[in-house]
Amino acid sequence: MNLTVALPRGLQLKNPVIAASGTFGFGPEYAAYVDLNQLGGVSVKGISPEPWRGNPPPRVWETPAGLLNSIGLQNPGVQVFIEEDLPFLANVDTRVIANIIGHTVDEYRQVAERLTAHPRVDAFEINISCPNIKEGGMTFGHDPDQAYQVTRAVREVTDRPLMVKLSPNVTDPGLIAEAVVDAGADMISAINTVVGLAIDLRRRRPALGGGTGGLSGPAIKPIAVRVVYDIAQRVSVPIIGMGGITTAEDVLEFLMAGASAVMVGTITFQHPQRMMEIIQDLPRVLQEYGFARLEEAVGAALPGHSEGRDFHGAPLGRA
Amino acid sequence: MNLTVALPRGLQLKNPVIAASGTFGFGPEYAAYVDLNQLGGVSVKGISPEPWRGNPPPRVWETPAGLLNSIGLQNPGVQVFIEEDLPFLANVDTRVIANIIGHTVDEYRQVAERLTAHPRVDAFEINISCPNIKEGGMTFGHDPDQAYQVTRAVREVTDRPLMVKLSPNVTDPGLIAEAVVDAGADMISAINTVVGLAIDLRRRRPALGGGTGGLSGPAIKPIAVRVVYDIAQRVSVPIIGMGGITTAEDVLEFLMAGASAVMVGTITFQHPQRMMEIIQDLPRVLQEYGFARLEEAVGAALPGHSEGRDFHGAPLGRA
Amino acid sequence: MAHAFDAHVEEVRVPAPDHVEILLRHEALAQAIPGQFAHVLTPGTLRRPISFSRLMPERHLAGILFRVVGQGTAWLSRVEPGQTLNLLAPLGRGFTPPDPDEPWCVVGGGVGIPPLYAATRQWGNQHAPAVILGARTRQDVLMADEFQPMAESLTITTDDGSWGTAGTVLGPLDRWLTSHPKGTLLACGPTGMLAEIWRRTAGWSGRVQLALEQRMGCGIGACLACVVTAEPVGPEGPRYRRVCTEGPVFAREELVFQ
Amino acid sequence: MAHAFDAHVEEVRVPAPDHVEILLRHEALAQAIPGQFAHVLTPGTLRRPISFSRLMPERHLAGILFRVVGQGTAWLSRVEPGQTLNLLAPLGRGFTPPDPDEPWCVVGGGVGIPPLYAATRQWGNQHAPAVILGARTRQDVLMADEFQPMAESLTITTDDGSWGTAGTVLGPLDRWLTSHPKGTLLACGPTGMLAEIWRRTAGWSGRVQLALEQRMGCGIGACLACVVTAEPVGPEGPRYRRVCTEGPVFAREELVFQ
Ligand SMILES: Cc1cc2nc3c(=O)[nH]c(=O)nc-3n(C[C@H](O)[C@H](O)[C@H](O)COP(=O)(O)OP(=O)(O)OC[C@H]3O[C@@H](n4cnc5c(N)ncnc54)[C@H](O)[C@@H]3O)c2cc1C
Ligand SMILES: Cc1cc2nc3c(=O)[nH]c(=O)nc-3n(C[C@H](O)[C@H](O)[C@H](O)COP(=O)(O)OP(=O)(O)OC[C@H]3O[C@@H](n4cnc5c(N)ncnc54)[C@H](O)[C@@H]3O)c2cc1C
Ligand SMILES: Cc1cc2nc3c(=O)[nH]c(=O)nc-3n(C[C@H](O)[C@H](O)[C@H](O)COP(=O)(O)O)c2cc1C
Ligand SMILES: Cc1cc2nc3c(=O)[nH]c(=O)nc-3n(C[C@H](O)[C@H](O)[C@H](O)COP(=O)(O)O)c2cc1C
Ligand code: FES
Ligand code: FES
Repeated sequence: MNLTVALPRGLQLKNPVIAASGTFGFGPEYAAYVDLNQLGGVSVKGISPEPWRGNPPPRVWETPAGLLNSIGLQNPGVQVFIEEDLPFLANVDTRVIANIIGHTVDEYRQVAERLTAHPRVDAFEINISCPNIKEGGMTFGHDPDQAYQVTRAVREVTDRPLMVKLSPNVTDPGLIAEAVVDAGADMISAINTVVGLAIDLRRRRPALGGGTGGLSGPAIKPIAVRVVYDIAQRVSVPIIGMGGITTAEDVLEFLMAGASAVMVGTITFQHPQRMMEIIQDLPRVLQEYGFARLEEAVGAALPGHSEGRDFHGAPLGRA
Repeated sequence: MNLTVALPRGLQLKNPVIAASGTFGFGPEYAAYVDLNQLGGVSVKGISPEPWRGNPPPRVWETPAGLLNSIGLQNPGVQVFIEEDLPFLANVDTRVIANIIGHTVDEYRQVAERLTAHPRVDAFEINISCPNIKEGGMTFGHDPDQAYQVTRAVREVTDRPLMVKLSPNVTDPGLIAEAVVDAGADMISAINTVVGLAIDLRRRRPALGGGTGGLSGPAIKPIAVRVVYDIAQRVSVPIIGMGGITTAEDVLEFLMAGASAVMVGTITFQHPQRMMEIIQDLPRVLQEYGFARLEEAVGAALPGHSEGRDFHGAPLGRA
Repeated sequence: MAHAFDAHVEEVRVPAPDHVEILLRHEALAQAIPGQFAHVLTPGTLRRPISFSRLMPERHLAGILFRVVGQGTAWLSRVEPGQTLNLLAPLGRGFTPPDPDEPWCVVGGGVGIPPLYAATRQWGNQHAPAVILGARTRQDVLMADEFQPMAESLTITTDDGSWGTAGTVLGPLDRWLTSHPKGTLLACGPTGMLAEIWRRTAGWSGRVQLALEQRMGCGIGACLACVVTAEPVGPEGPRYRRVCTEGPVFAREELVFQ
Repeated sequence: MAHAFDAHVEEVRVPAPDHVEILLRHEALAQAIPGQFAHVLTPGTLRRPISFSRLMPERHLAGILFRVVGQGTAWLSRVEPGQTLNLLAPLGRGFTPPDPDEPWCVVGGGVGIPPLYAATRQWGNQHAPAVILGARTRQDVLMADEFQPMAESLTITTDDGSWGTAGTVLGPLDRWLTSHPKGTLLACGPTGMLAEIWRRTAGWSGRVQLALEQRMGCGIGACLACVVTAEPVGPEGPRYRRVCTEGPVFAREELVFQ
């Protein structure tokens, strides 16, 4: 089965499975375990204009079917990325998505401007879950106006394919989706982590050095599917879905909810080879659920699409 | 160890473990499995002025470490509750919390007014996760003004202890907490379920008859603890914490985050007797983590409280 | 006080591919009635409801027979004799015994067959029922050998004709209804099959009992998860009734299929 | 390409109450160096990092020895010979071998002892180290018998004085440092102990290697979870370095404890 995915501005993926930002380093780290050439794409760790130090450890904490992290977007800055990481990626045949971060609108713009000069960057993903230091730490992604401004600023300096990654921690993610599409985003990726907190009972303190953390993993899958399903009905750009994917069936769930491709994060820590297994399983799973082509599955569970049929071809009704 | 909890307006609990609304019926259903007299309290299924029919089935769906439900607040209405359920509760020695719901401010007021006449109702819990039909279905709990109005309306007709149950599905739950405390709430309960969606791959449709559902169970515990920890720093009224509690250690986590008592929901479906086991375990667990009294644990992980000490009495520092 | 109790796994059988029957022992199981179910603890967040496939109250034994369809039943299929399973049981409203002076018929589809076997064992000794069993293919026809000696007649249908008549149970059932104007009909199987039986028995003057399935939470009537559409039909539509406590067995008159 | 691989469980021992040593076999383990670790698959969402307690490269064997502290190690303690464990291994930077012409000392606390035993087996044969082992109580002193024949001297301390000197490893260590102005010190144990050793060795002219712990995500350098504070110290404070790939073993000079 042909698994290629055609996205806006000529962004073509071999298959719909992309390594999620922050869980896959800059590419080389997992190269010993994963054949990067087999992946649909790699979204690298968030990149800022200057190095970011990140949060004090501990930075991860296990929760039921989930993981809390507070890495704090530690990264060596765009210059080091260009000098040390892009050259490695030059020899890899997959789509490279630069995930960009900043504390001000201008910082986002700077990173995008620097990286647009490099043809190896195939697309941009704006992470708007950063605190806006000018606005007293309020997160860009929590306010449609700020989300619009960041997207607009990046759009002005690049004609590369551009996606904006939504935070689920708002009353109405669809509102943010509409704002960033208005500002020129070609795609939406969703979701980033859900804000959570765990307490270290012995230390009587938040378990993570940064206090609150971002919840990822299977625990958040229903939240992620809900956000994708919701924004798919609010905007008409392609969606890259993610949150708790561990199997090809999970990928299909996101596709049916309206995603054109997916990103896979936390499960890689346990099973470095799982993304490759998912890619291998996907044709079988699509067929098992009655899809002859990948695109048929996209949005199949949205209102207006016909219901599934059972093994006997009869429509599956409700009791 | 004395486990009693003293809450505002003379609401005294035997212990901090209350059955969560919607997971424990109106009391008699679990009476064959649980000695209701041992519980700190029972929050009954949400009660509206007239019967509510609820959502089409299926109404529950399992997710990783979680449960999605879309019961749709089916209930027989306040009249039937008074006639058929309150008499049973009259013979039970635990605190009865009436969880009230409505589609308009006036409907909330009506239920509170009717039930205030009944001394067996020890306290009210306002569920503001209902759609406001006058405002086109927007949920009361998503807007500080509407949350204020509902709380105010109920406060005007009752001097019984009053808690408002917060939805986690907003950008800033602390804002809603402040509004309802301004409106006269004596306590906050948190959290209600997190909006999620699952897709039935075979039917190619949302798995639940109601489409989206509410996520509960261990999966949401980090989200719930975060909300409790956050609002504990924003308002000074007692908090009843809940979301994914399955053990006495989980109860302690909520207490340390700032809760004075807790509610236990989803785990009861698997283990009807778990609430009683938790109550039994709690003194041992409090002691194990160095608390001589229950109240010492309340808020112990909040900023300003001293850090825990290790087994040797030395403060536990960070690496 | 009732309990969630640990029942001993006495025996594990594989009556058909992908199907497992587990024989359980606990004194509380001696109270069970055909048509009732056990809410079985498995990993995950919910228990799994499974009907009794056979009851041997003197020995405190009860069987559950299930098809392996997902994680819960896959886990159950790996249980071994000597282990225990945690149950809430017996739950729900079982079948009402057939009138001994009238003919009766049991119609089962797929994993709807086992509870009817329990009913046939219980009430069929002196008074053999007509038995109609349907399944997708030959391999999925459950318990036919065990029904044989207790059945007044045994009719098998398979969707693909690999055993018995090709087609569904509805054809043989129509014939039985026509030739038996009175009597008792017990049916259990896929919801689509039960809805069709509900429609076809509209004018029949016997008593019809249908055993339904629905996704469950608590299993004991508290959460209102497991509802099906029932009489009376009001302006908003039918009312909802709980399979776990008001069913799984409903009289035809109580239900509404749309 | 490296793999997450299934290693065979050869042997499971209980060297002390609540402690388990598992001997694993896989050819990839022949490459391991003392101080390196395996990232072990357990139920849950993260693997568990555990250092090698002994290495037998000719036989493709490696041991891991852990204290049962939570769900992951509890699950591991129930593993049986004949099963497999899925590992990412060997990971991280191990110890640098001690200079054969200089004295060396290993200082271990609690579950920091096993990796030092692996080092002593590897390099202590011709060149016995001074061994200082500390634990809370007598029961928690690990591997003392096994160190005995390979140690130039063996000093044991327990917090409660139930075996050896009452107190911590720091007293005996101070004496060894004073009497050995040059040499190599390998230390592993609780972070508080390592921080104290880091401070006390400030003026010492030998080489100090400290094996650190930190909560880990990936274990292979990608997620930046497992950081500790290291040189250089900038205006914002020390920089963060990864235990999983830049450690677990760090030279004293690389680290900053605050
Ligand atoms: C009263 C009653 C009696 C039943 N008796 C039998 C029986 O005798 N033999 C048998 O094979 N099956 C029976 N079922 C169906 C059985 O409960 C499901 O097949 C089983 O729960 C599937 O679990 P799973 O984890 O393998 O599947 P999954 O699909 O992974 O389960 C996911 C969730 O959906 C629920 N679920 C899935 N299918 C059904 C279903 N058909 N009905 C209700 N809930 C479902 C599960 O309980 C679980 O909560 C009965 C159902 C009910 C309600
Ligand atoms: C490089 C390295 C080597 C180690 N070597 C050993 C060893 O040889 N023997 C031994 O007994 N222990 C060792 N540990 C500690 C060991 O990893 C933890 O005790 C173990 O992960 C606890 O898992 P759990 O599920 O039982 O505990 P839980 O507390 O339930 O674990 C919850 C989470 O916290 C993590 N965690 C808990 N304690 C630690 C810790 N001390 N360090 C890092 N992560 C932790 C777990 O990995 C898991 O992700 C080592 C740790 C590191 C980083
Ligand atoms: C350790 C860790 C670090 C992450 N760092 C980033 C990041 O730098 N930028 C970003 O956009 N998302 C980051 N994420 C979020 C993931 O890309 C993804 O949105 C989220 O984890 C949900 O997917 P998953 O459940 O498959 O992990 C991070 C997630 C984890 C677990
Ligand atoms: C099946 C079900 C029904 C619920 N019904 C209600 C309700 O009627 N009113 C309400 O305030 N909360 C309701 N809740 C939410 C619970 O009271 C609780 O806030 C939530 O489930 C989180 O706790 P838990 O994880 O322990 O279940 C319901 C939850 C479940 C699972
Ligand atoms: S399953 Fe809870 S009411 Fe039936
Ligand atoms: S654990 Fe991921 S970088 Fe070390």
